[in-house]
Amino acid sequence: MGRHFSTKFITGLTLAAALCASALSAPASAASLKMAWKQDATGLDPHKQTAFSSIRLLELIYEPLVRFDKDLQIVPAVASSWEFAPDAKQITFKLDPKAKFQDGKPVTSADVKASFERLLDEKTAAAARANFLSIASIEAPDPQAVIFKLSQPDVPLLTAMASINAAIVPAAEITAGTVGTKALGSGPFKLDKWEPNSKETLSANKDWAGGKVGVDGIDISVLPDETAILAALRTKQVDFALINDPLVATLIPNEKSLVLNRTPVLAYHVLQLNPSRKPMDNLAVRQAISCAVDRQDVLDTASVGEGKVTGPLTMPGYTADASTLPCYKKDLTKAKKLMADAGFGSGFSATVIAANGEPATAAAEAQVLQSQLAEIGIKLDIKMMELNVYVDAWLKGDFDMAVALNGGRADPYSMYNRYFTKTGNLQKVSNYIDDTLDSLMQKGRVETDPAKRKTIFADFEKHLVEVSPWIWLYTSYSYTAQQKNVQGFQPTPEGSLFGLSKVSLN
Amino acid sequence: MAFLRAIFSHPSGRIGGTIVLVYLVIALLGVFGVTPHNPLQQFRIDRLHGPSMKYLMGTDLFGRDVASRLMTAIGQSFLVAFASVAIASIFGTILGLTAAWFGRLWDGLVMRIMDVLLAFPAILLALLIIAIAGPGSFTSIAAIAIVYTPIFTRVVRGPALSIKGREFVDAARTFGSSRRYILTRHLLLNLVAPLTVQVTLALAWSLLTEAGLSFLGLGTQPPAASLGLMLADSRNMMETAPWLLIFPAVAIMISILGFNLLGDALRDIFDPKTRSRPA
Amino acid sequence: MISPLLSVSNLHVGFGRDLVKTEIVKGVSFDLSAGETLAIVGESGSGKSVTALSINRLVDFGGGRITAGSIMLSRADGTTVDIATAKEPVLEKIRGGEIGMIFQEPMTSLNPVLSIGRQIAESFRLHRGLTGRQAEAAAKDALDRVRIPDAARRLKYTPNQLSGGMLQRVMIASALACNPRLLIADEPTTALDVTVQAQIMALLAELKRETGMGMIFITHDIGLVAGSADKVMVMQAGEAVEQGPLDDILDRPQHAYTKHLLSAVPHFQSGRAARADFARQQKQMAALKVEGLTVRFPVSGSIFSRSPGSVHAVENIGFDLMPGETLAIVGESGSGKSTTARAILGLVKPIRGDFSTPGTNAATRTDPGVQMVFQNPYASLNPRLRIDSILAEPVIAAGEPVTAKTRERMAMLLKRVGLPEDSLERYPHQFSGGQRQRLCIARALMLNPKILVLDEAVSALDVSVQARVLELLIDLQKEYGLAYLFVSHDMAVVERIAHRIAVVYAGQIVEIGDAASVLSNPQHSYTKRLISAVPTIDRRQQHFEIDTRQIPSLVRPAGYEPPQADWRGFGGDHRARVEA
Amino acid sequence: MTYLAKRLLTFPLVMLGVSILVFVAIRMVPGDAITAMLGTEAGLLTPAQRQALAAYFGIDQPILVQYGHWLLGVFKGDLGISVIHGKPVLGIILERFPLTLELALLSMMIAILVGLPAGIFAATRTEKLSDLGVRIIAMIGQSTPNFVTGLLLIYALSAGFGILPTMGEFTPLTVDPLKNLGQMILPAITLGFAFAASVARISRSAMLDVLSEDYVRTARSRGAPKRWVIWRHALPNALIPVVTISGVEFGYLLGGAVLVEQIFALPGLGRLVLEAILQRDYALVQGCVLFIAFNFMVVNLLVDLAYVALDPRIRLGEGS
Repeated sequence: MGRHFSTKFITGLTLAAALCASALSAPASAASLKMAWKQDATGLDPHKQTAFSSIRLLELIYEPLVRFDKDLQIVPAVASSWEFAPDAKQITFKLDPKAKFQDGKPVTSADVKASFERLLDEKTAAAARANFLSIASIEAPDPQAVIFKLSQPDVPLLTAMASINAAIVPAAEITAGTVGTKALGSGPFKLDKWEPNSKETLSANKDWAGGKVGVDGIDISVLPDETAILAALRTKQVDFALINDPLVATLIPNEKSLVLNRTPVLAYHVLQLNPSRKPMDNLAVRQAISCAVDRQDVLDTASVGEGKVTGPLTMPGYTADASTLPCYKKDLTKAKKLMADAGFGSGFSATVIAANGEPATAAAEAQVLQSQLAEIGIKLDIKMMELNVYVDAWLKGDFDMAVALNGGRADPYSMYNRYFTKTGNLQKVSNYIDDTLDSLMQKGRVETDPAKRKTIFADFEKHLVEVSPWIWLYTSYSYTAQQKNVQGFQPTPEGSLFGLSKVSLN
Repeated sequence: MAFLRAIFSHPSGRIGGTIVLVYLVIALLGVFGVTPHNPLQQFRIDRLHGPSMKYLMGTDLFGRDVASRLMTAIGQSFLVAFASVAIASIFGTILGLTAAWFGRLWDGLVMRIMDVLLAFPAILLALLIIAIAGPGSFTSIAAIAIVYTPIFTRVVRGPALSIKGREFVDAARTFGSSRRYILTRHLLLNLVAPLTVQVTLALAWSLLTEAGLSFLGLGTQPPAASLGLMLADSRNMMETAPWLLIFPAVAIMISILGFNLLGDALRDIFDPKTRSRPA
Repeated sequence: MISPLLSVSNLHVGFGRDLVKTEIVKGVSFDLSAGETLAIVGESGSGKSVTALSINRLVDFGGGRITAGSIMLSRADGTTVDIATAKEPVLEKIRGGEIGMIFQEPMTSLNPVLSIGRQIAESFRLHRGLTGRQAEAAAKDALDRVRIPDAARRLKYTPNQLSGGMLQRVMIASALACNPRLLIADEPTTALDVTVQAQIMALLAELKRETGMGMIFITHDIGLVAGSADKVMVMQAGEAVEQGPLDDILDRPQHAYTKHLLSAVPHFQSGRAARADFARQQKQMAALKVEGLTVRFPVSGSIFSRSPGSVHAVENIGFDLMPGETLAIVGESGSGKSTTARAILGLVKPIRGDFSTPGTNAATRTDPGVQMVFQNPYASLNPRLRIDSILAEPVIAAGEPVTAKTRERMAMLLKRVGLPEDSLERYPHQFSGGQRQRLCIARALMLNPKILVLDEAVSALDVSVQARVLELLIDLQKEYGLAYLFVSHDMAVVERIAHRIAVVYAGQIVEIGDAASVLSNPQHSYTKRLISAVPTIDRRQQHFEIDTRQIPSLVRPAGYEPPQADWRGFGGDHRARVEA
Repeated sequence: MTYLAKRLLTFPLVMLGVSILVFVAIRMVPGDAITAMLGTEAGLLTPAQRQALAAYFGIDQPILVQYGHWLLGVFKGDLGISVIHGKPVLGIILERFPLTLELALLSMMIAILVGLPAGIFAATRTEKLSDLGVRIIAMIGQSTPNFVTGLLLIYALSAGFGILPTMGEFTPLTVDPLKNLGQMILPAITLGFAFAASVARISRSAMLDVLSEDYVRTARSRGAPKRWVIWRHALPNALIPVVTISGVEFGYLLGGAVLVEQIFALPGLGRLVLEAILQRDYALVQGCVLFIAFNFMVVNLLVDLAYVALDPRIRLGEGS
């Protein structure tokens, strides 16, 4: 028996190897944009993926109801128009009649309804569920109209809907349970092939409602480090690339044939403490850490100064002068005193986790923080992990401290409600909440007057920095590099690559 | 003494021996922290400083002194290499010796297990072990030790088998010498030469494997310095700060070269073919 | 005759960097005419092989240089060339074409990965320009010429498929392929059994007669050349101490060294030199009695077939050995003589048979009263142990403490076997082969044994060293009343030391008896053949019969039992097996 | 028992050992089997889903039964499903394998074409300057980790000559041979350098050993010129250890040159294993490791076959 199987197996193997070698993939068409990035997507379910690398890919394939433009203004996507009821407890969307999924079927209100019901279903474990808890019911009076009935006024809801985590997926795929395995969206590009950690092949969606896509497709190569990406750009193997490492990005302008796009982003580099673990449960300890950290030094060292020290609020219109925030000036005396008061005069040991290459500066940040915190007797052990392993630990809140790059939103509420509200779905990650934070968040959510909202969130920010569950460090830039012949790319503060839909090759 | 003289009168032994001695001194200094600067201290104003009188080999991204880090890295790499080779040689010797002596089932079992271990490329087996046990210096030591145990087993078993058939072992049996006496005084004592050669060469491989593992981020963890890690960190700065690449690269090369040269010399010294012998 | 075939004068050969310091050949001169055989006789280190290798300048490839002198060879075309200064292309023509050479070890002298046909054909390709079929046909003829049966088929064999004797014939075939005018034979039979040696010698003699070539025969055994040489040159330490016609050298040696070689060194004298210093007494207790000793080794089968049986290495051997007596077990390689010795020492497990010694220890199955000395003095001492540790080992093994008395005994024995007193602090590699064998004897005597088993104990030694070790053994035997079981293939040595002889053939004793009687009056056909093959000084210009018989295979099917043997007596205790 | 029969017999035995080792190793991963199979996705499972999955994967059964099932699957070419890729493991491996195979072949070509002649050349002029040169270069080649060679090569070429390594999307040989070779040449040289160094060293020493053999002297005594001796007598014998070293080295390369593939951004088998290990895609790790070990053993078997062809002593079963 064994012999029979093994012969068959071996024959199969040789045959397959031969086929493989002879019939490799067909050449990419000339007008495809060749692109490279380092960190590949970790999954295809738009409702679940939180990693930047996944979102960057899914933004090209799926569309939410609305999206942000480069100034963070909300513009139409699947929905062509929308309207809040005067009491802000109902919102009505008109869908774009031209909007079609990539299998040719139109995007209907039923798809929208099904998508949001999937999002709200606890079993889905959707990343952005907390942002949509005010949705009481969803109605689809006709194929082009959707009405969301809200349990209470919710102004940030619309910004939350602009996230790819609220993408519209076909109802049929939800029923079939194939959302995570088959990427079928209504976006400008269709995913033809995905070989994780190796490459993606995208082709232009001819029927895209947003207009004509400038290239025939995008061939994305995953290159294992950014030096390789730089080399690929220099030798013109690649037209367009995503750069994460500021060290590499600063080398791009030296090349005559390359263009660097540098956009400030909402995402923030942060040292997350885990206040559910000792001794980070001690406020004085957290504050001591906050005071001991020299944020500018972290920025200068890890990111060669590419960025800006920030507080929790990174979006235009809400940002405060960072220097006014408590402990934003390194104060070792105060930090040491706080440590002593908390009973940790001789320090303690803790482990900090960081992901390999996500962000590119993670390892460096961890090492700078390690050396800074050593000055007040905190001994940090650095544990570097592969991104998906890291995300797993991060989602479970299984860490003492974590170096992270968290995404920002145009609205403070949708940015932080998942972490710092009592019902936030990432409460497990932040492990910190108090009544002040929760009530300020609720107030901000229902407040419609922009000036008042600004005050509310200024208080929120101040309190958050005061209680220091996390140590906000800085915001950096998103970088893309391209050959001179790539035209029309529009970066956004979210770091989205959606602008690739308008790119053309000369 | 005569042994050392033999090494230093052999051309490649002289070079290899000198290199190894110099590295051993550096490694010891590195392990005990006798370095120009604190290898972990970040001199923030002097980040990415080129080689100078103050920082002989420049500083890295964090403003840490590369020379000092290199010294501790060599210490760290040598620690891993020596520990793993010590383990591998002890286990390999015991297994190879007993396999050769007892033969039959035990020999078959041991050698088949070694065949299984040898069916994996060294770095792959090491990676697999690290995947199971998680990265770190101790795992590196264990992984490298496991990878090289089969080699020692084979290196010991072959000569042990041939010594077992030599007439002085027959003679010992005719006297009724105990098994322990024969195994230690006759077999093991005569295996010292091939073992010494093998240990030297294994140290070279082990340094190489350790560097590879830490280059992949699976060996020594930051901020501790290790040669592979320093190289990995230098990648993004190859153009702006080439000294970060060149010094560790040359340091690895020369250390391995030293052990290889020494191993070659030892092989020549121990080789009966090159030794004059009345016949 | 106008000029000799070869004329060597004042040849000096040095090795390595300092050619003068390491001079191996120091001014050797000789002449050789066509059809003549010159024997160069000497012990190891005498420079005889280097002289031979200089004649076709192969010495260059071993790191040697001819520093002075000339080697004039008259070539087939009538010209004369000085090989000492000839250029490599000329030498390539001469080697194989005009000077053929055969070497000591036929097993290693043929390329293991090439068929013998190709290796013989090589000469034809190189010197006659033959290719393909022609070369192959020529190779077959060459094999026929050295009387290898079934030559066509054997051309495709690789060396490992042939026995040593056959390989030496192949070597001869290849050396003589292009009818060289001179053949250099460097100890061509040393690695072979005595009966095979006789065949090779016969073959060489016959071929020489056929072709009329000149021959230079290098050997350490002056007895061997008595049968074939015309002239003899004796070498010692790089110099030719004496040369002349065969009979002059053998009968009227002038130089002391030649005399020593002729008298002190064992030469076979057909039983005339046998010992007569021991006579068996009635009712004496045997020191060792062996009955029905049988050793078989299973032959491992392949996965596809069952084991084809076993090798009957020793079959039903029995003898007794009296205190003070030497019993020699003689036989050729593979006869089972060493296995017998090893079985008695417990190194191999007999499947059957009794042997009793006065003091066998049931617990360790070893008897401190029986000790062994092995063949290879370089392998039987652990190179990493000091002599005092080596000598202490039997004492430790016997469970006795190593005391000052033990050391006293070590010193005494070392002195007794003729080694310097400081030997105890030295290591084996600091001793010569003969000294090491003395060490082995001393070690064997540490426990004051009754019996010494000497397994080819002097075979690896140079002839003059051999003689001295034999003398020592005889002295020790007389002094301690030791019984010797002396295993050897060398009849000349056996004649010097044995009181009784047992001839072993294919695992069985075929003849046993008083040494003088067996050697002078052999009865069994094998014994006769063996003894007639032994070269001796007495038989000059002997004609050997060409005989291609092979030793029968000892592999027998499982369960096979040989038939009982019948014996016939020939006076005294001389008996031989009755042949079918 | 002949040598080859022995080797053929141990092959399945060792493969079985390898499969047990791999199977057991994966089960030694901290965490339960579901985590081992699903990796990080397991964190999001509900208990009911876990139970269902356990039944699905059969890990609610005794370990021997599990092993049996798995082994049966392996024989059918079913190495499981990769969690990261969402595809059958064997398919993913076979996608990556051509590159690794090509790289291994190219490096071996460089090694044989450079190393062997260099070794023979050095052996025929011992103690001369050219011999010393070959030995020094070979020694350096053998002492430089290939990732160091790669990094230095990239640095030296770009800093010294402004030549940049061609990285980017990998082009298979069948699509554009020139472009493919452009991408493969540097990694192949990097790997080939160390490989050639060991081939040169081993062929030199094997050649020296063989040249001092008695049968070489015999050939010379027949008047064979130097070239004849080297090519017809010495080389066939000296090739035996060279074939061993090349086979072993080639076998290792078939397992993917993890570090070099990483440095030169090549999506080969080595990087696949590394990623699978880092991302804890255990089905993929298991499949890759098994595949690589299988390849390695097959190459070893081929080396044995080559032995048999080269050396009649082995062919005729003298070794036992």
